[in-house]
Amino acid sequence: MLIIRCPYCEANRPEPEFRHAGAAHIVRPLDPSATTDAEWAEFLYHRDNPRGTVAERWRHIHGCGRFFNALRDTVSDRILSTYPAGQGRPE
Amino acid sequence: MIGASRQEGMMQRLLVGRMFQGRLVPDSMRTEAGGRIDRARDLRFRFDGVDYLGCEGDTLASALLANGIHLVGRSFKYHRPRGILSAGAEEPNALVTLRRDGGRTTPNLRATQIELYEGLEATSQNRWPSLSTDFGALASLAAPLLPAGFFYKTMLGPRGWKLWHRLFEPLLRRGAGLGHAPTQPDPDRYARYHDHCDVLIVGAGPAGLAAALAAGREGQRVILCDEQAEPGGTLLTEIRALVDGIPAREFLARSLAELSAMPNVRVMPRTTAFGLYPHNHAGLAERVTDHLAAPGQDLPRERLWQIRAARVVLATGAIERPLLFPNNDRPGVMLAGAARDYLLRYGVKVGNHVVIATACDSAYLTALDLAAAGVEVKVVLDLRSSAEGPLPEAVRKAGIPILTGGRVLGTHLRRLRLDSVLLGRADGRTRWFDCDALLVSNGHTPTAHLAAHARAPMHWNDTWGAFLPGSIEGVASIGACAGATTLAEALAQGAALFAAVPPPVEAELPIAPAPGTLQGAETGCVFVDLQNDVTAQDIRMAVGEGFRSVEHVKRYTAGGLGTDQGKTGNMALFALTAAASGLAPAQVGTTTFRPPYTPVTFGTLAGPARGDLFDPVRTTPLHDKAVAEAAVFEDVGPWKRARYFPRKGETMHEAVAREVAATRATAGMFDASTLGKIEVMGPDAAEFLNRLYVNALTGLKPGSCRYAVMLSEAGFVMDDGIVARLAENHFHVTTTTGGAARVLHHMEDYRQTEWPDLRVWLTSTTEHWAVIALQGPKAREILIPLCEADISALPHMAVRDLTIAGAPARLMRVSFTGELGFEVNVPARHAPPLWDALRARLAAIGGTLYGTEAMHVMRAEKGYIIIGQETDGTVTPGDLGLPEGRAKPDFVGKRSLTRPDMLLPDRRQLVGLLTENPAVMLEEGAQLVTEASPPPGTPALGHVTSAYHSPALGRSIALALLAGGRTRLGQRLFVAGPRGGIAVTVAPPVFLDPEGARLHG
Amino acid sequence: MRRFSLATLLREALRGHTGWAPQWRDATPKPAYDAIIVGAGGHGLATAYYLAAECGVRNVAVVEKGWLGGGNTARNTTIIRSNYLWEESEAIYEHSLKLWEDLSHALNYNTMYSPRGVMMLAHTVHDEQVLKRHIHANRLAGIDNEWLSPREAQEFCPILNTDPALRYPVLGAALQRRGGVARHDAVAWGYARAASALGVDIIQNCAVTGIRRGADGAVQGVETERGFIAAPQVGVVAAGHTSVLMAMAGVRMPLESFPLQALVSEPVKPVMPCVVMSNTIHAYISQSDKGELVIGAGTDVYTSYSQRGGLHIASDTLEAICELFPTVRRLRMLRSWGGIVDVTPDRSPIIGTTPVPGLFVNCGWGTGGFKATPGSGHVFAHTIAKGTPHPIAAPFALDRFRTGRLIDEAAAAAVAH
Amino acid sequence: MVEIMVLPPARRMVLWGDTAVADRAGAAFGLALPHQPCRAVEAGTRAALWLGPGEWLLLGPDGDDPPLAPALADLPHSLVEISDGFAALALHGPGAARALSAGCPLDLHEAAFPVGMVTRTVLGRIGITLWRRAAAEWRLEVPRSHAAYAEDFLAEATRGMPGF
Ligand SMILES: Cc1cc2nc3c(=O)[nH]c(=O)nc-3n(C[C@H](O)[C@H](O)[C@H](O)COP(=O)(O)OP(=O)(O)OC[C@H]3O[C@@H](n4cnc5c(N)ncnc54)[C@H](O)[C@@H]3O)c2cc1C
Ligand SMILES: NC(=O)c1ccc[n+]([C@@H]2O[C@H](COP(=O)([O-])OP(=O)(O)OC[C@H]3O[C@@H](n4cnc5c(N)ncnc54)[C@H](O)[C@@H]3O)[C@@H](O)[C@H]2O)c1
Ligand SMILES: Cc1cc2nc3c(=O)[nH]c(=O)nc-3n(C[C@H](O)[C@H](O)[C@H](O)COP(=O)(O)O)c2cc1C
Ligand SMILES: [Zn+2]
Repeated sequence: MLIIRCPYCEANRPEPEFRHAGAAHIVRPLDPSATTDAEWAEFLYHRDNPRGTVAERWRHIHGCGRFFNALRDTVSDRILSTYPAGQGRPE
Repeated sequence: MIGASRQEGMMQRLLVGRMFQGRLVPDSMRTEAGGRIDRARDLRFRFDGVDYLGCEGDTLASALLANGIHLVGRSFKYHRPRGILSAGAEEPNALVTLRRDGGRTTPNLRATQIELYEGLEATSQNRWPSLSTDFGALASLAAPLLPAGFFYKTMLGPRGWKLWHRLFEPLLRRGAGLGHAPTQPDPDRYARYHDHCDVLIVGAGPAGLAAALAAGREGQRVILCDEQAEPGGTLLTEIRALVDGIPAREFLARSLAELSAMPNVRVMPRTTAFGLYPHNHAGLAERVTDHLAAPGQDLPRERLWQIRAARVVLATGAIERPLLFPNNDRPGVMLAGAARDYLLRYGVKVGNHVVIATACDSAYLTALDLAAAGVEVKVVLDLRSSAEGPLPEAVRKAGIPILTGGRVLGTHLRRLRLDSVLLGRADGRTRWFDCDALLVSNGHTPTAHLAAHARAPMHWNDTWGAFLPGSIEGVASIGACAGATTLAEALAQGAALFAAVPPPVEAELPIAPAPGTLQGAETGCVFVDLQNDVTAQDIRMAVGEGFRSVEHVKRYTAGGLGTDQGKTGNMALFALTAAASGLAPAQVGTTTFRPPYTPVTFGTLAGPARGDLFDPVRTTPLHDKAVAEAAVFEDVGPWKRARYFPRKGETMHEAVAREVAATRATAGMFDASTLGKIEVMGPDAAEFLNRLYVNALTGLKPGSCRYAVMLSEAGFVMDDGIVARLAENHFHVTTTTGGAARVLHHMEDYRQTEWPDLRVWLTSTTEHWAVIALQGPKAREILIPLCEADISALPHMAVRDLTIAGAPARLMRVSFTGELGFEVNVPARHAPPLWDALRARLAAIGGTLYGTEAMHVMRAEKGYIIIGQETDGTVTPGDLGLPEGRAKPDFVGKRSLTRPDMLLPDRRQLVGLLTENPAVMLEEGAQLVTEASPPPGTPALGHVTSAYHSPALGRSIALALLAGGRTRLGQRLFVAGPRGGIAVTVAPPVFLDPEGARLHG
Repeated sequence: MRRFSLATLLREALRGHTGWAPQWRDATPKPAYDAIIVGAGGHGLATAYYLAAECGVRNVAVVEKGWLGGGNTARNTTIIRSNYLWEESEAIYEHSLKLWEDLSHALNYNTMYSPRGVMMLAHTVHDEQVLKRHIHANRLAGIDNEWLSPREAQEFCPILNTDPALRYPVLGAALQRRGGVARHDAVAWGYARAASALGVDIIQNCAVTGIRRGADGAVQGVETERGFIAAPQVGVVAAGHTSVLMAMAGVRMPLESFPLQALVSEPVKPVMPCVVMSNTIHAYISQSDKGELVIGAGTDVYTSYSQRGGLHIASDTLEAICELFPTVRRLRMLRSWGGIVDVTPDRSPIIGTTPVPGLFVNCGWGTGGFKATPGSGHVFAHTIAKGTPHPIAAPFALDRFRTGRLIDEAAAAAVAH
Repeated sequence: MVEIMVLPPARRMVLWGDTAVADRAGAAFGLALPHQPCRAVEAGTRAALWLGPGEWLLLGPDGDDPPLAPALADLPHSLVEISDGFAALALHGPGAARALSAGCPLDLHEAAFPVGMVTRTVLGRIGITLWRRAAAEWRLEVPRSHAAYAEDFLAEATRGMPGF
């Protein structure tokens, strides 16, 4: 059970309050109809799935309800930082 | 301790002894005094049908030893007789089954950890018919044929005979397991709690105590847990040292008193930290009642504590290792430290004439203390080439001979108990020593389990002959488990963590753990894993066969797989693996440590989650009404929904036929409260919904509703419902019962992360509104008089807020039955009275209540889909014949609808099916083919999604997903079945009133 | 390869078991091979075996970063069945099941395949519909799968609680009698031994660190901890680590890696005669021949390569197990562990070619690929040898995520295990 | 040690909007809506609970009808009544936090969960809104159909509960 800092509640909260929502910074094409099938498949399905730092989305569903992003090391499961949705990936 | 009560105890003991016809002299091995047991409180217990006496404070193991019993179990594979090796959690041999009443039977418990209580009843395991006469021991005779992994090489039989499964596996399975699982459900309760602290300290030995005192005095929130009944660890047997100027055991008592007076510190005995999980989340199992003869009514048997600690301090000590020598597994062979524990904690002499063999200094303490208690210590054999220093000197001074550089060469058994040992001296001479116990030590392995769970690095340490845990963020190891060798060091490390000054230690005999010289005997039965009967030869053989990684050796030999997880044996397994492959132990490493540290009861982990607490049951505000009408319920997700309302003697089929017929003839009433409801508000609400649903919603007029379909971004139908526009900026959206949470989450996802610029907000109103569906030609007639507004002209797909039967209601004219119908939303509290009012009017005109089953039939007659029945996550709106939103520029899922596969003509499309024989009902899930008797492997054209008897048509109907279905209308196909195909004709999916005359009536 | 048999065992017993030869050669890498398989799990080893045994490609190396069979092959709950929903899945899992039936003999290694029956429980009307749909589909495909009433289910597994008052009562079950379990480690070892005997080099403790491509984009070989190894054909069979390896070749995969946990109880005398699965309440259980109950738990919600996970995953599963089998509540969890499963969007594997010439991939088996080990290795070997997908593998092409021709077993509510 | 009570029905409204909405609503509601995360503000019989950024739960006695809608009419916002969607439970007594800890993984120590804090969280298998009104007094807002579970869960948690 991870402990995750919600940037909106400004507190560390236990994993059961959250819902994981997949990789972060996957941009939905502005005009999907202009994408090729391959590009659309990239958007829908293809993921970095890195062994190392991943940027991922969480929603504090049993809390403030907000989606936000986290940087997490997928080897140690350590969370390096969390930040609001819409903000770029921190260095 | 000795006094009047002691005398009483002895009197009683004598009485009992006579009662058992003098079969055993009670407590014959109990010392006259000493130990931490309550000698005044005799406890009667039974082992393998024989009654014995022990004392309050005993473990089952100490009580058996006090009665001179060493033989307590049989090993897994060869059924070798086994005794008690240790005094704690590491015990591999002494496993028993405890019986209480009824379902309270527990197998595989370690006698060394079972606290004695009055009436305790234990039986030995894995033997038949008895411990002393065990036919399973015949396996020993075949031992040469049963080396590690023998079954991989044989037991196959001729090809095609399947002899493994038919013959050999059943044979092998007879030997499986140790104890028997209970046959009755467990009547006990289990509890679970979460907790948080600044510092979790595992292990209440000197290191843990020092840390707790320091952290506690600093005001930190501290939890200190110890698996044992009495905290103290090695302090419990520390009889020589002065700590802070007072005897160590007094220091312990004083420390515990101080800790218990601190409100910020909690000391939890009988509590095992069994696992350390990511982010300093620790699992603790507390034994609450197992030590009680009569557990109270309310107390749970065990509690699971899930602790989140800012800092975890591991002070778990070290586990002594046995020596390797031929027949090192005999009852009577015991760890030297355990013998000392039995003496000093339980007042038990493990033998009268003992031999000690050690590769480590600490066993000298055992020699000294046993000798002082009157035990004859015949000799101390030190495997090291010399024995110098204060401890050996003290032993010599006590008149005990020491042999250095020697080896243990064998043991002899008489009446299933060790009676002599063969020692070899450095000069090659050998000699048998008569003895009733052989006490061994091969150094200690730091208890690094929890550190390893947390993925702390492990460093090889030559002095210990073991791996020591390094530290990682938030997790510190201190004391013996981190390599401390003295009491002073252990205390100092504990204090140092919190920058405190440790208490001074005086007059301590130094204890230096021995290096891990593991005597690798070449021949004979040298047991490395006592429980699973893994021998040194098995390990050499495994390595020889190419199993070079310790992980391979473990899996090939089963070494370390037992209930003790190799606590005493694993280091030897690693070292022997290393030796056999010509590597250093550091190169070979360890196998992976995994939770739990010691086994944890399933019930403890499952906690109170049983029955209705297993998963919440959700009921609607009208549930009691349905119960009163004798409804039969079905589970739909977490909800209980009324499936049908049988009248006396009716089958489901009859009830459903009646409900459908009455609804279509007059009117029916249905509890639709489980539907998900979401209030969508804000200036951009229409735009938002328009982007989420396939259907065009921006143009929807206030006061109107529209059926709408929601897709996943992959283009598959995810949910459907009614979108009702109440006002320009205000929508009421319904979802399927099962989809409510999913849809809201999906909407929030897009609202927050894709279109944060839209001014729109979502609020779930699922539970606020109860929904009564009123359907049928007379629905309006029933409703009108209750409405405080004129609804007679309300058209199909209109919505109004108005007062109905005094309740603020949201009325929608919608239909899932194909009839003129309404769904009345009222705040939950108003639902029961409204139900009553409608029920009365309904009864008067011959209407009916109907349940989900009739609802399904009626919607199928109309060709309306059910999410999860006509859809399965692979179905597009086009497949269902629903609008595909082609005119809209974009909506969620639209782009996916133009992927090549989505445009194929052979996609499975929704159709109706009519059996040639109208009486024949199809089975849902049945497969569609072109031939009556297709050969196996024939691809299916589709499958039946729904099948019912249609009262309206007076025949069976079905919906199906069929490849290119809409081009096959009128075709004759077959539904494959075990008794041949059933002929069907493909029809449009709408069976009733395709023009919607009834709907708009 | 020296044949294993009772006679060999007897002979060795007389010699004190000192004459056993290594079951496989612990090879050091040669500079070049005809084909390299990355990952010595069951699938990788099976691929190498079938390449050598059936496709005449013997100059093969299996390169493994740790010890062979130490990935998910070592950590799964060993449930084997073929009663999947879609024809594509039925084909590959049934192909595999047929191979299981003869595998011990083919490899001369007792993989302890035990067709003791896999029972999948229905707890709701919806479950019943879903399971019956499977039964119908399987029957058409010639795959055994039958419906059991609650009473029949209880007869098949006497400790199953079929009390209708349960929170999730057992409304029936789908039973595949040919389904069962096998000894996971033996599968890896048996394939390794047989492949090694045919000349395959199994190179352990040798992580692949790069995939080298030529100017034409085609694969040239792999960089490893022990140097470069050349090969015109490379098959990546690395389960949870597939994304990492494919990224080395510049290919981004439709995969996410999650920790999946399992646990065992202390060993007890046999009480569980078959395999029982409940997808609705997440309980998967069988009993090994040694006596421990083998229980499959769930995945953690987040991606991870840590091979561990949260405590609540195990406790959630045990809640369900104790509800279904109330007599096991007093048994104790002996060990729990995690594996890393690579999950595709449609929960079906990816087998075949990649955009990189010479590079093949076999992955995405997620929570349910152990049962496919022989079949997967078999069709993948043929795919590599021919350069084009084996007909059974063809539907599982990577390209399906572009075309939308998904094989969505999860959507059909059949959680794979 | 713990008393569990079902509280009478209440007026519940969920308000969404920006600061201007909050200010206007506060004026109409008679108390300043909290902007600090996870805080509740009480005045008389009314309370405003921060649920998330720009989202509040407004509580009043049953039948309470503050003039919010007119006050907010010209501002983009969402105001939705959910009175009957929830049931409220009160927990009193020194053991209340321990009872909650059976199903709530939050740190309920007063230092971490002070009086006046409110948050949505979980209790066993359900979601709740948890508000500490005094050191030993908690209010739970539970979805109506989960109320029975919550009560049973807490009752079970208090059986044989440890005294710490
Ligand atoms: C807990 C659990 C329970 C399961 N239960 C079942 C079940 O009941 N039934 C079922 O059918 N399936 C089950 N599965 C799934 C099944 O285990 C897997 O699908 C299957 O074992 C995958 O086999 P594999 O050979 O592809 O992968 P693996 O056995 O994981 O082999 C992949 C190998 O690749 C190696 N590798 C990775 N990176 C590199 C590199 N850079 N260089 C070299 N080598 C590398 C790894 O070390 C590993 O040995 C379960 C899985 C888990 C984790
Ligand atoms: N004889 C030797 O050579 C030798 C070896 C090691 C240590 N020592 C001595 O032991 C002392 C070390 O003290 P210490 O405090 O490090 O260890 P300790 O052995 O005194 O205390 C450890 C305590 O932790 C408990 N424990 C272990 N794992 C646990 C778990 N998972 N959950 C709950 N409780 C658990 C044990 O039951 C024990 O009570 C020193 O005095 C040192 O000299 C001697
Ligand atoms: C089917 C099966 C049965 C197992 N039985 C046991 C067992 O009886 N005892 C044990 O300690 N571990 C058992 N394990 C677990 C392994 O010890 C080990 O945890 C697992 O292979 C994962 O490897 P790791 O823990 O070394 O990472 C079993 C594993 C599987 C897959
Ligand atoms: Zn939050």
